[in-house]
Amino acid sequence: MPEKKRKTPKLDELEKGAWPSFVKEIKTAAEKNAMAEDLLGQLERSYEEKIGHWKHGGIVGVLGYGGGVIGRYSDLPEEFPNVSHFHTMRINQPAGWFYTSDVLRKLCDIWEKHGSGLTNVHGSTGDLVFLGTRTEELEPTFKELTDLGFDLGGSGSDVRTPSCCCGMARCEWACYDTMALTYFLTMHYQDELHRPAFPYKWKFKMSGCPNDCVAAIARSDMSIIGTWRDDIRVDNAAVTEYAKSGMNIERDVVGNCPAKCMEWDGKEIKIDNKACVKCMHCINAMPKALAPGKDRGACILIGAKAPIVEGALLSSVLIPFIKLEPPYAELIDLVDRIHEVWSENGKNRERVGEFIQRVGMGNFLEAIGVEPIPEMVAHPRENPYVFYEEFFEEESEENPKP
Amino acid sequence: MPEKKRKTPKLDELEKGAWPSFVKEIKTAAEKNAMAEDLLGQLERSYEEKIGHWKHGGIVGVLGYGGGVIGRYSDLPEEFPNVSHFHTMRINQPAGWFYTSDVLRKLCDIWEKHGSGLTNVHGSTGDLVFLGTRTEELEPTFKELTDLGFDLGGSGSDVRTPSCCCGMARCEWACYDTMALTYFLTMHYQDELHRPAFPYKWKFKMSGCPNDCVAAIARSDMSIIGTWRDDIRVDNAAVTEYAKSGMNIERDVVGNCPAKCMEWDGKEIKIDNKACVKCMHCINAMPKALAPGKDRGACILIGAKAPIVEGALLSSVLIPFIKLEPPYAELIDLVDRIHEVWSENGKNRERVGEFIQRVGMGNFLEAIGVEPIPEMVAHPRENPYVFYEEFFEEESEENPKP
Amino acid sequence: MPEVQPKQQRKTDIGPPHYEKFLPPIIKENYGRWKYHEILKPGVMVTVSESGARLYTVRAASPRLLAIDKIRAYADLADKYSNGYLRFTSRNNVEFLLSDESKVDPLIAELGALGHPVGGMANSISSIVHTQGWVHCHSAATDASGVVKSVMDELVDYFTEMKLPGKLRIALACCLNMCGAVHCSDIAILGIHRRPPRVERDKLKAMCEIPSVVSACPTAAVRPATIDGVPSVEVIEERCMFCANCYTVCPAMKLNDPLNDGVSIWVGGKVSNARTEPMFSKLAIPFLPNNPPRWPEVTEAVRNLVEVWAKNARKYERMGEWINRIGWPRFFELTGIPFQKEHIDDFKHAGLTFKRSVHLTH
Amino acid sequence: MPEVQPKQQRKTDIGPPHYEKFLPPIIKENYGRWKYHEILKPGVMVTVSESGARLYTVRAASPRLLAIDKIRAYADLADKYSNGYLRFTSRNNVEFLLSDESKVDPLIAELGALGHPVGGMANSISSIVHTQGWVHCHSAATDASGVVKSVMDELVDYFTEMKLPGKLRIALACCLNMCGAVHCSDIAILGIHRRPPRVERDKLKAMCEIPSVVSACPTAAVRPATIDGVPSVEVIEERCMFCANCYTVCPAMKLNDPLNDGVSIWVGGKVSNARTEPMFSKLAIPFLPNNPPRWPEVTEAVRNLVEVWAKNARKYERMGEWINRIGWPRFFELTGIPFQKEHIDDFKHAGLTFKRSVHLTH
Ligand code: SRM
Ligand code: SRM
Ligand code: SRM
Ligand code: SRM
Ligand code: SF4
Ligand code: SF4
Ligand code: SF4
Ligand code: SF4
Ligand code: SF4
Ligand code: SF4
Ligand code: SF4
Ligand code: SF4
Repeated sequence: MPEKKRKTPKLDELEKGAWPSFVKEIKTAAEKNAMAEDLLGQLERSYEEKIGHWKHGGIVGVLGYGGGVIGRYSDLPEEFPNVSHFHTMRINQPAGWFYTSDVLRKLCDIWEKHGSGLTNVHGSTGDLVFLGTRTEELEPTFKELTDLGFDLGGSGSDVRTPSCCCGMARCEWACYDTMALTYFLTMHYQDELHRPAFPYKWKFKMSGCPNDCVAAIARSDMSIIGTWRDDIRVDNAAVTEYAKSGMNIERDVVGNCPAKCMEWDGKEIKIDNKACVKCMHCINAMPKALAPGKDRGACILIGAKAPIVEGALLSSVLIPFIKLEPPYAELIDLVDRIHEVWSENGKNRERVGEFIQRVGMGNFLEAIGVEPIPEMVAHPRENPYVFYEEFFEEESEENPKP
Repeated sequence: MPEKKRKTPKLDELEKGAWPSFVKEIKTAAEKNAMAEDLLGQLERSYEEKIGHWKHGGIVGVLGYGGGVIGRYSDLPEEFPNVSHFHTMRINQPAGWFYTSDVLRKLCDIWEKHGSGLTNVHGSTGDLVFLGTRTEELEPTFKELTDLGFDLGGSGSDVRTPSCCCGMARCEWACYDTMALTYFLTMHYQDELHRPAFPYKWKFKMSGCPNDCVAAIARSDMSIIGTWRDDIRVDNAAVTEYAKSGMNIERDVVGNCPAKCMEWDGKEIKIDNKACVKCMHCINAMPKALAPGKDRGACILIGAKAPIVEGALLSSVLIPFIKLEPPYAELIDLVDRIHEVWSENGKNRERVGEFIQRVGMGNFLEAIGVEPIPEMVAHPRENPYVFYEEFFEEESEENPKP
Repeated sequence: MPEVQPKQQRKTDIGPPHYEKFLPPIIKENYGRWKYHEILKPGVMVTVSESGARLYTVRAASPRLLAIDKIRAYADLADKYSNGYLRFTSRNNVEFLLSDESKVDPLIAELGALGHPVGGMANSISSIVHTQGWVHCHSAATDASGVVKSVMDELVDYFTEMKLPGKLRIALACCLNMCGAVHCSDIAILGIHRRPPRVERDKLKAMCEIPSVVSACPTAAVRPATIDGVPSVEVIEERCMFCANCYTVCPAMKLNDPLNDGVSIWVGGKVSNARTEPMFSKLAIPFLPNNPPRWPEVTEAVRNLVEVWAKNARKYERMGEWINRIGWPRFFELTGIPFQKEHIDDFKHAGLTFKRSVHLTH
Repeated sequence: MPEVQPKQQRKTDIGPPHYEKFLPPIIKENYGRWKYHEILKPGVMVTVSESGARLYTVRAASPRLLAIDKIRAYADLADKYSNGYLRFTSRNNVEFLLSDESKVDPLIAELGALGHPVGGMANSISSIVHTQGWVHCHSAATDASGVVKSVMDELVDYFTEMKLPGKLRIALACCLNMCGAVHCSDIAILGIHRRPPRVERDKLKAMCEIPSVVSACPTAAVRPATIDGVPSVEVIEERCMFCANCYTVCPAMKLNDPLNDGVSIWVGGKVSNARTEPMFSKLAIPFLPNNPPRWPEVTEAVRNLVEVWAKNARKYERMGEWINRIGWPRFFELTGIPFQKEHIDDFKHAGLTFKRSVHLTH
């Protein structure tokens, strides 16, 4: 515990204001923890100099695992010796980020003992992040975590910690059980999660409906988004209630339907469900009156990633509709085929979305044994540069067309 | 004149049917012309063998010109000696493709004497195409053409023959005088048209309004498309006439307005002209009732081309609105700056649209001295890969920001 | 730059004649003063001036490839009906410019007798913009005029009547150079090669520069190779996407091939800004065989596309607008065209063409 | 593959605990049987089951970077108000899961006292998804937590009230790696470098493989060079677009630079499929300086964007939907942001982002 208080005039400014202050959090921790105290000092220095003071992380981790820990070292170790090591541990969160007070306290106790006492709840991928500790603390922390029933999440070229929206636990729109699937995938891919063996990272994200509350389509290599096939369920009495309470149904609901497939005559909503593109808008607007159909499942999309280095990608449709129930055999089979093809042919640091673009979606589909269908494209190709290998084979002189 | 008639069973099939037959045309010519007769023979052969029988053209032309003639030689010269040479001459059409019977007859007489008697009226670029003659006929044909007041059009890496819609000559929607501008540009760039000195071809196309009846936006390096800045002129009495005669104005006119800026109450059309994107639809639908405003001019777009080899391009906005009246000084000045920058920096066989993509629109604008404005883009960049040269200069250590 | 200076008395760089010479008086008088137009019947339009003057246009089909005798026949008709004035359109139809309404019908009759149906205006199919094909080009993967004739024989009623939801523009290009600028057409017919270039070594040696052949290839399928001790090139066939750019710069890289050349069909492009922005055409049918003289597979495919569109599109809806409304899955369903690997883009912007949302019908 | 086999008794690969352990009884009982929800007031929602059961959710702001003491305080509140059950959201807010409506207001009061405002639901601004910044990452071109705190202090009323046209999602990433996945946000704050890497030669020699550094660069700005007889690399500075990919593979290619690092602002992205398809964010402001501790230029820029949107957008219209309706020229006009060269794309798909029609307002 540090003797005299460090001066942090810049950071002190960030204790002011109505939004909860991370500086207060660090200061609270710093009262009892030297790592947190040195973090405060180094951060103040960054604020003065407008530059970070961390070095590239080396490879650190727990025995037998290739991921789950991000190594981090200060580039001012003399001045801030307590953050000379400042590794983070990624702890695989429970699906849906549900906790009890009890388990949270136990997690805190572990981190009080072995780390900085600082956390991220949660990291962008979904892990519970323990922020900052020394290499020698990793193994003891891991031991206590596993004793409590927790394990590390992903990092490096592995399956990253899957995450999902709260789905059926708290949402009426969940078209499949996101938390069950997340738990299942996490357990099924434990080896792939802990031992990086892919060309690059692989992220799964599960959203229960097209609102996509975990932003799966933007940031997961496989995005599993709930949807339905049958008709939207309409309670016209409830629709009328919304109208009475002042909602402009014509302008704000019907007028915003992307499929232009709704009609409202002041009494009844009529939906041409064949044309409906399942966007959720009308349901979002009137949750008491409308609901997704009963024939529910999910759309599987592939390939999202951040921009480095060929530009960002959104996931695109691979399987327009699939029923998702245990034992999820069809899904696992699909994922395994993709992993195999990508692992064998992907270049180092090539995400699956980039891989698909390099080899061509058509070839990729062929390799994983999925039929091309028009649902996979916004529109067919505009350029005439087609690789017609097969045609050429078929019609060689030896075997000319009649 | 050939002695005995050649057998052309395949081509004969194409004399049947209600659409005018090009085979009949060739046969008519073949009655008096040996080149046409051999063309028929070679073409029948192509129909039998499913392959063309022309060789790559060599460089042929008239004295002092680098373009205007496409050299062509048969690869079966023994069998079809009269098409052993079969060059085409591109004759610069009068703007708008207007002719008198008199001048057409004189053109025919020239071609009867010096060529195959076959033509294309017109070629895709817009030239009157004389189809097929021998090298030694080029110069005499050219002499007779110039005596008649005609000249050759473009080919190779030059300004190609400009072309335009009939504009003010026959269309109420022309927002500038397309034919006058086409004539002006053709005359102004005679040297550039006849003596290829650019990295690649350069096409001008002029349409009088956003209907773009010469497909300028799809196939010219500079596309000049008429438009207006003030309010659409509305004759509500005439609108009511259209309504009475059965037009569904709400659904078919208002409902199709891309800017959603029209209202129709059964008596009056109201247009929010600030929001109107000048698409022409409402005017097209009711030509007797609506008309473009009176403050007319054109939008200048740049860079369209066919797909070889980086994919097709549509022209994009360079100058959203310009008044186009003689002496067109502002336009010529702009074109000259573009030609200069492209000629100096373009690669061989690089169209200006490809050039812009290679060097970046921002750099291109800087080089030609045009300010970037948001009208030039469908949307700003989505990727974070910005070349911040200037910023970097500005803030070097020697001259830090305060 | 000209290598030899033209002789003193030789006329050059005179440009085309001024268009005013060829404008009928009614146009000169009302130039820029037209008020509105009306399509009176198929192929006949009146344009009315602020002055009250009325100009009648009669538009007739043309095969574009014309013998001088036919041009003379047009000239005769012009003399008889339109004071010697006529013009051609941006789609190569011929237009007679009449001041006298009573001459319209007799002209139509004579044009009919000559084999040139009148039509192509308003909501109809106009002539097919097309290119040279086997008639004149060394690059052609199919014929142009023959395919056009076959297709238009099938569609001629749509030319002479105005019964379609909107305009339908068809274009044909006989190779990927796309001289017909088919890339923005409601329906495009595009000649394609499907066999990598076979290198003619002697020709190559004689006529081509190896570095420029190599650099012409966008996929780096062509590379320098020494064959039997002579510098030449070789083609990595799996990399070739048949663009023929190597052939354009070097005649020894021939792609033309009777067994593999054929035609692809594209849909949904447009040029006008009416309602929607201009759009590129998209691949509908990757390959149909060259089957001269009448290309039955092609005419049938085009007829089917026209009919399905005509039946399902709303008023004013061009092919591409209609497809955007119903979605591509439904387009393939309605037309019965099988969706294949080839439809999925794998070129530069491929990722942007994938379906990046769950906006789907099920 | 693990290099050393874990000891027999060491537990590995056990995965996370099963979520069921942490679900309150009301959720277990009504799992998958929820019927509808209603937002009762800012940050408070009731979810009603087919069984009639009512689950009250209270959502409070979190800075995400939490000391264990704060987590313990949350635990205490959960014990007091929600039987020990709580969760965190995909935007890092904390949610207490109550069965008893009467406990809602006392909980809100205690959270307020603790400095954690309740809100972020429905048409409000929720917490800013963000990353590590100078707190933990070696790549950061700006801090994360400090910018977020400064911006949210400015916008907190939009969190605690529901007065916006629609949801507004802000995200921050401290470098182009975009761990915050900011590329699809209504407003994105993105740390950027603007100075090419300066090669630290000794480090390079010690820590990096030259070929992998060279191949990491997407613009070929890095090339092998022998300097003072030692193999190294050099950077062609004009080619660098500051992606830091070279730095990711080699610590000797440092881009961090106090004078040139800063922040760019992006707008109009979205993730949900509601109404419109998901969209990428687009560049609004190419550069704002790093001005700690409060980044006034950034907070001001974000505030302006929020206010202009709030004032002009229609109901349900997200930032990008609003801009698509009014057009980018009007967006720049209304926000007063100057349009510059940097806004125009010059990367791979640049041509597709140009305005390829004359659909313009004048
Ligand atoms: C901790 C975390 C940010 C946070 O504060 O929440 C994080 C931190 C880092 N990310 Fe990330 N990423 C984190 C979520 C993401 C996400 C969001 C997501 O997963 O939903 C993305 C965008 C989605 C994606 O994967 O494309 C993301 C895209 C990247 C990238 C770019 C990858 C790409 O293919 O474009 C890199 C660069 C790399 O992999 O070399 C990267 C690299 C890094 C590294 C390891 C830095 C590096 O270059 O080695 C960062 C370590 C920081 C540190 O010192 O703590 N991080 N990273 C997130 C993980 C926490 C967790 O496990 O829950
Ligand atoms: C005659 C004509 C087709 C026709 O039947 O109408 C034609 C014919 C040829 N074009 Fe074309 N192009 C013709 C209009 C076009 C157009 C349309 C236009 O100009 O509006 C285009 C698309 C627009 C464009 O320019 O992008 C066009 C795009 C090409 C290209 C691809 C250029 C590109 O940058 O993508 C080539 C290839 C080349 O330049 O090497 C090409 C090359 C050729 C060559 C010279 C073949 C070659 O590779 O050397 C053809 C000679 C055929 C012959 O033997 O007669 N032709 N060419 C058209 C000119 C007639 C005229 O002068 O009126
Ligand atoms: C004569 C011609 C211009 C010329 O100088 O040669 C012309 C003339 C007229 N066009 Fe056009 N257009 C002509 C080619 C075009 C083209 C170019 C093309 O087809 O390659 C286009 C763009 C087509 C595209 O988008 O792909 C074109 C798109 C239009 C449109 C927009 C149609 C739409 O809904 O997209 C109109 C408006 C309308 O028809 O309501 C239009 C309207 C007109 C009007 C009504 C204008 C007027 O007031 O005189 C003219 C007669 C209409 C008709 O034919 O139905 N014209 N028009 C061209 C006749 C070609 C032909 O023989 O068929
Ligand atoms: C709790 C949470 C899921 C979770 O498991 O953690 C959640 C929960 C709900 N979301 Fe969400 N969404 C959550 C993140 C998201 C995200 C992801 C994100 O922000 O990164 C999105 C995509 C945002 C985007 O498009 O960029 C998201 C897009 C929606 C939408 C679509 C909004 C739109 O108009 O685009 C709805 C529908 C609505 O609000 O009407 C929605 C609706 C809902 C409902 C009403 C669903 C329900 O019936 O329970 C939930 C409460 C609504 C609310 O907060 O207003 N949720 N929601 C997430 C809360 C984050 C937070 O703390 O603020
Ligand atoms: S994604 Fe759908 S199912 Fe999941 S929480 Fe959001 S609205 Fe509910
Ligand atoms: S879900 Fe979307 S597309 Fe379907 S009816 Fe509702 S608003 Fe329309
Ligand atoms: S482009 Fe416009 S002005 Fe020209 S002919 Fe067509 S409709 Fe008339
Ligand atoms: S011109 Fe087009 S955008 Fe303008 S009001 Fe008419 S239909 Fe609408
Ligand atoms: S499209 Fe190709 S084959 Fe046809 S004329 Fe043009 S270059 Fe020749
Ligand atoms: S045809 Fe095109 S892709 Fe094939 S080898 Fe030639 S240049 Fe290369
Ligand atoms: S965005 Fe960049 S700087 Fe920020 S945590 Fe991720 S890798 Fe580090
Ligand atoms: S920052 Fe990116 S562009 Fe610049 S040198 Fe490094 S890898 Fe190349």
